Amino acid sequence: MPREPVKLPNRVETLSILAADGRVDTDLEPALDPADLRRLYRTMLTCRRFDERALTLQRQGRLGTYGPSKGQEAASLGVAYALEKDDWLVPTFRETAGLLWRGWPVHTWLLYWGGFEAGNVPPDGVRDLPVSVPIASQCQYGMGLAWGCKLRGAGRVCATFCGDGGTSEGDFHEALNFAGVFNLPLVMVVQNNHWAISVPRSRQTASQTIAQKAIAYGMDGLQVDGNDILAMIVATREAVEKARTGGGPTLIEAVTYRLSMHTTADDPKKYRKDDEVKEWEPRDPLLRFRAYLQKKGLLDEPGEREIDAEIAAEIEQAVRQYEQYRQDPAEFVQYMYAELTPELQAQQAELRAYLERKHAPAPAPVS
Amino acid sequence: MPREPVKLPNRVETLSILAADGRVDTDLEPALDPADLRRLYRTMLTCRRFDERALTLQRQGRLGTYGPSKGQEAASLGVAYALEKDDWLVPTFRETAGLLWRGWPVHTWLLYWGGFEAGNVPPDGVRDLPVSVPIASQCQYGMGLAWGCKLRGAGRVCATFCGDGGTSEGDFHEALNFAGVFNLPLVMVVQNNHWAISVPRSRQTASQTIAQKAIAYGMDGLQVDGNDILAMIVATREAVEKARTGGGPTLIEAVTYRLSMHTTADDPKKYRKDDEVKEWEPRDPLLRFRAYLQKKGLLDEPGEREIDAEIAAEIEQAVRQYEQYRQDPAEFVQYMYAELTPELQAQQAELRAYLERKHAPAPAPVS
Amino acid sequence: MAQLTMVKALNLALAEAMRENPNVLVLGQDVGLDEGVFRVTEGLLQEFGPDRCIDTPLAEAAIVGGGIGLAFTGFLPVCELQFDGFSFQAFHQVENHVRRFRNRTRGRYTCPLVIRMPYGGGIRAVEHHSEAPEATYAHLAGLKVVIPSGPRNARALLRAAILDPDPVIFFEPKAVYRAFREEVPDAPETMPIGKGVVARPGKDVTLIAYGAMLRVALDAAEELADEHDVDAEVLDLLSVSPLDGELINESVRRTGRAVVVHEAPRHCGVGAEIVARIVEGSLLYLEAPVKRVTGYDTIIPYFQNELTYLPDPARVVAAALETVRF
Amino acid sequence: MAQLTMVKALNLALAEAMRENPNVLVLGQDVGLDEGVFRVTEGLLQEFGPDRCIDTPLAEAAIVGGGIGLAFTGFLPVCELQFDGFSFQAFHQVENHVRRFRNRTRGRYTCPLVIRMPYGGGIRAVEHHSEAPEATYAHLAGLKVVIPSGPRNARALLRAAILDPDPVIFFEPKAVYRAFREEVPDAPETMPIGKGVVARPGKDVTLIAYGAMLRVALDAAEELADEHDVDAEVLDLLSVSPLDGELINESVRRTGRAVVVHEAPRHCGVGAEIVARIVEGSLLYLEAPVKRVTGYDTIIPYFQNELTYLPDPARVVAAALETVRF
Ligand SMILES: Cc1ncc(C[n+]2csc(CCOP(=O)(O)OP(=O)(O)O)c2C)c(N)n1
Ligand SMILES: Cc1ncc(C[n+]2csc(CCOP(=O)(O)OP(=O)(O)O)c2C)c(N)n1
Ligand SMILES: [Mg+2]
Ligand SMILES: [Mg+2]
Repeated sequence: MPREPVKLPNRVETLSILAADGRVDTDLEPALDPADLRRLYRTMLTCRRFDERALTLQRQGRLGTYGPSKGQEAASLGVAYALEKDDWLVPTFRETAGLLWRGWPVHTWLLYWGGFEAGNVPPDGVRDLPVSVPIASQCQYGMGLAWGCKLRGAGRVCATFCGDGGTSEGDFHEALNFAGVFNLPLVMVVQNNHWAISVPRSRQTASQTIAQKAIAYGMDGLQVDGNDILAMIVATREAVEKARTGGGPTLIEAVTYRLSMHTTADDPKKYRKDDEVKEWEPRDPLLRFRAYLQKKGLLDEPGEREIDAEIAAEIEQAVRQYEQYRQDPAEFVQYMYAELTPELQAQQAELRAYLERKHAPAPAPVS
Repeated sequence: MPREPVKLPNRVETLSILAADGRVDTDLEPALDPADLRRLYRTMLTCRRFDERALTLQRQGRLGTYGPSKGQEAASLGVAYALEKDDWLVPTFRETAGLLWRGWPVHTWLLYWGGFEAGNVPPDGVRDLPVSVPIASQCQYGMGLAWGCKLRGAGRVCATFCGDGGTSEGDFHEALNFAGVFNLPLVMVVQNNHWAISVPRSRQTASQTIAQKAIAYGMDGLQVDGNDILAMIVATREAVEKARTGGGPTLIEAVTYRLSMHTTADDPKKYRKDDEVKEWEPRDPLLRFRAYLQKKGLLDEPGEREIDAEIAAEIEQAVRQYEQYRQDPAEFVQYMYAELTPELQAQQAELRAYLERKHAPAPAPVS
Repeated sequence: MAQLTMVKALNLALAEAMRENPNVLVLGQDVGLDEGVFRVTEGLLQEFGPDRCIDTPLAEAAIVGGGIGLAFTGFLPVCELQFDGFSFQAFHQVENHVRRFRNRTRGRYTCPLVIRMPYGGGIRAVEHHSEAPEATYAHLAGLKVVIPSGPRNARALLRAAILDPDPVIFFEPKAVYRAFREEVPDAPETMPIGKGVVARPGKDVTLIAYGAMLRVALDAAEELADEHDVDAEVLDLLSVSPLDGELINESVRRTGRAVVVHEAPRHCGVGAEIVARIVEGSLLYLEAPVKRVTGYDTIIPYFQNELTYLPDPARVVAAALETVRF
Repeated sequence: MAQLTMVKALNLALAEAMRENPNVLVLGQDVGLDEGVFRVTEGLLQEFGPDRCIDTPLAEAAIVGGGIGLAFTGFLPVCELQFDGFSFQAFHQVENHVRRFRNRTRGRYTCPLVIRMPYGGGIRAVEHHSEAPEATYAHLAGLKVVIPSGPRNARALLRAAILDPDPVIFFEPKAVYRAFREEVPDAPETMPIGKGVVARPGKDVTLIAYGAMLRVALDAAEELADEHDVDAEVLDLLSVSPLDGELINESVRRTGRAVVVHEAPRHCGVGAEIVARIVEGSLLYLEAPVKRVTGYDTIIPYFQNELTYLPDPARVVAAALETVRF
């Protein structure tokens, strides 16, 4: 006993199936329904097209600050695919692809980035939380959702996302620690896109991988190629299956890259080299997935044209709908409580009077 | 690459030198100056006697709530011994033994538990922080001190303490993560005394050891027998040496046991079995250290009697001094700012007027 | 009917709610086997088991943040924070999420949490165990902030808080926990959150208080009557958000004078809001400036000195006399 | 003399302080290569190197808590929190330690930190980027809370904050960051923390504002003069803790009327404290109730609607006219 290494019962492993060069590890390749594969591709592409469109809208002043998810689509999409409808998903703002899969319409995303609270409301029957802005804060209610799932005993699980930057926050730690102690059905997915605004992954934590942080909580960690949708699906399925059957939480590190700016308010040229971006471009999850489908004979040129046209129409329609959206300007008082307090009723009246005055003639001067 | 274990470059080891049954691992045994060994023993015993006295004073209503450190004396004492005077020490309220070694008088401890802010002021030249009550919050300024040491470049280090319960707080995580990223000369010592009030270590975290949490921060972890002062000294020296020479932080888990109640407000019978306490009693660090000194011929009966008498006198003197302590009741306004704000000056005047009124005749009734 | 301390009354309210609704959960540090450091959760683990009376690891933000997720799965979590002074470890979860989810999602996701915590000074505790942060929470829109003053209203208000569809910060005055017993009816009661009560009717000056300061105000009123022939009305606010402005103004219009009493520091405390409401509602009725008898704008001193800091009847009497003699 | 925006003026103050005193450090998220998300730390990394302009991992409590330790080793840390809405992640460190260390240790350990953060609404940002939490910090004894209104006072006050031996929360109104330029003298200036100024003298009503609301009050004053023949005095408080009660009362005694303007929610906001101070100091001079023109007691709406929420000159004019016509 005097001086011995501690034996660590938890596993920390890496996983990759579909390499950037198109090679597939056929031992690990999941057998997916071709229709699903096509739908997954369509969703990934919708996300990419939406991203491009949102950037344009932002530059035209038709949208607020926008945070792209370019290059990170596979990570959330793979997770979303591996969940069942009644499982929970807790996103950050880089999980657009996964949420599109879950049924969130493009229109809602436009509302969100367009500055309307309505952008936070999932469609009926969709069990996802809206975007969380305070980094890693959502880990806590993600953990709480998993806790609720466990106490309900119906085999539901919760997948929760945060970024590599988010792992530095206390919330990340506390949530994972609770998940470990209560053996919660939580799949914690860290999108390690290598940057937290201008702070590189290497300056975010001295831990060599994010996945190994699992050891601090007595759980398994898996470092997955996050640009490889097959690996993301396999990893999540494994974690979900474990969670569903009482095996507890898993930490998944999805290694990916933020190909675009942090948000439209950001200029990445200030802090990162173009070379690094160039290095990652060929590893783009969309290119890789497309090549995979082509090789499998699931995608040909006419098929692609058709998908392109459908997506373009869908996005166009969403933009129209978004731009026609109107909101009662006094609405923001309405949802503070189930029943407005007397003081808020008075303030709402004040507000309505003010709004009417705004459209009425100016009061007479003091005599 | 498809599926491989992640290689973890950090070490997590256990260390023990002086076993509970008195056996010593002579390969690892440090060569300590006999005078130091005697002083260490005297300090450990002073702490134990102070603990006993404080409990009595509390029961007599002469002290406020008191938190004993019985059974945990070796952990902080070993750390304190391994530090140099100009290093920093950041304690919780279980580090009395270590702080006595650093030069804090018993009197100051009485003031602290007696409800006087003066109990937070270290003697001149002592570079320790006072007790931190909000669990794990001190990890952050401990980390900041290590940061300051590094930026000053004078080879100083900071040893910071928290409990096993404290490892669940976000502050613990954030501080260690910063320490890793900035490669700070921090020795983070977790006193794992197996309980956080009524919550056992096993319910505090699913991680099999506290030491392995180091892996989350890319640092080494060492699980030390915290009731073995020799092991604590060796472990800390190693960590301090590493920190001093630019090797960065270390996480030390001191495995120990809270032999007494959490505080005098606590009744441990509600939540833990006497058997468990009985199991730990023979592992008491004081018994073990005493036996070691006896075996080494450094402690005989007359010597013990002498030490006992000295300690009794020292504590008696401290109690007298404490009970004679008087504080200006308006003093609490004085230290809010370097220079009192106008509003606080007014409030201080209000307060002084009130205090005078209290000792003056009642105002006349309204006519 | 039983004579209960506030601790027992709160315990009763928890047990009742848990019996009635299986979705009510209690979670926090040491709430299980230890039955809470003040014994408010006594017997709950035994009666409801570890899935409904949950001992958590030591992390306030996770207790509250976890509670949010539990609420989304249909539970009604009652989170215990061990002391007011450690509620700040969870403050970001309260500010960022608890108070915002209903509004953020236009009612789709809500946080019907109750966040209970021992509140205020007067029990000779160590630092961070005697804070009075009600203004900090009252300023956060989306929360309700309740502070009972005695066993009976504590039990009724805790029940109301658990039934409330919105998040409630529930401050339990430590100094009242075991200070006295009160008749508490057998049948569950609720009181409306946001409504104060007249604790003592009077006509010369209105003393406005809540929590442990209610006793101080009542004692002052007695002294004012006995020794100064001043008939003070005493209001017990019970909630500081919503604040019962109507009650306050109705009283002050009658008396023309008011003294606000709270143990929190004065600057930007709830007392200031009360003064503002009086000015907005009753300026022309005021015969004297409204006085604030509060904690000082300092850290509450360590316990040897805390009684110097906390408002006492003497300070309230002096302030009331100033308004009467103005 | 140079014509500077507030961003440039703040940047100047930081660079000056860092040049003069090698103990001044800047730390925060993206303050280095990225030069701060608002570019307030432009050029600092280049001039002072990564040991004095420090990019940190993403953890607000560690930025503040680490800053405490740095201060104990003799540094003067200027901590940048990226947005007001994320300052709550560090709130416990501020409440538990930053504001308490001097008092706790009777002056032996002090926290001369400056905690800077972009403040307030009006820049069409996403949720949590438009908060106005000044009352939350002003209520914490031991802190000073400063809110400049323009480039010149921003630079002078940031310098004063860095020189101040006590912790200062420094709110930088985002809406003013690049809104206009002002002459800023070449030589470093300071302004006393805790003192407001008369931004526009007048005799009929006192408009009391700070931060971005100063412009709103000044515009309102102009409209009052031009269209209603009302001569409004406008006060720029610059600090909300300490609060310049003397300045406020001196003015209100002359005008007999006051309107407080702030963008934070009304309930328990700084406006309430200002009303209380006026009542305590000048009740007999008041010709009308003091009005509060503030944010509503809601979450500030997402940006499509934020201008409906934020006080504008029209609301201030209407309130001022009410006091004048009372
Ligand atoms: C608590 C908190 N602090 C700071 C910010 C500002 N901020 C927004 S995104 C971001 C970087 C996040 O990095 P990461 O977690 O890696 O996510 P990514 O943006 O890369 O997806 C920061 C600092 C925030 N939103 N929340
Ligand atoms: C932030 C915070 N939450 C809760 C408490 C109340 N409390 C005091 S000691 C304690 C248990 C601490 O356990 P541990 O860290 O293991 O230290 P130990 O008491 O065993 O030395 C708790 C919950 C506190 N002081 N601070
Ligand atoms: Mg990232
Ligand atoms: Mg412990």
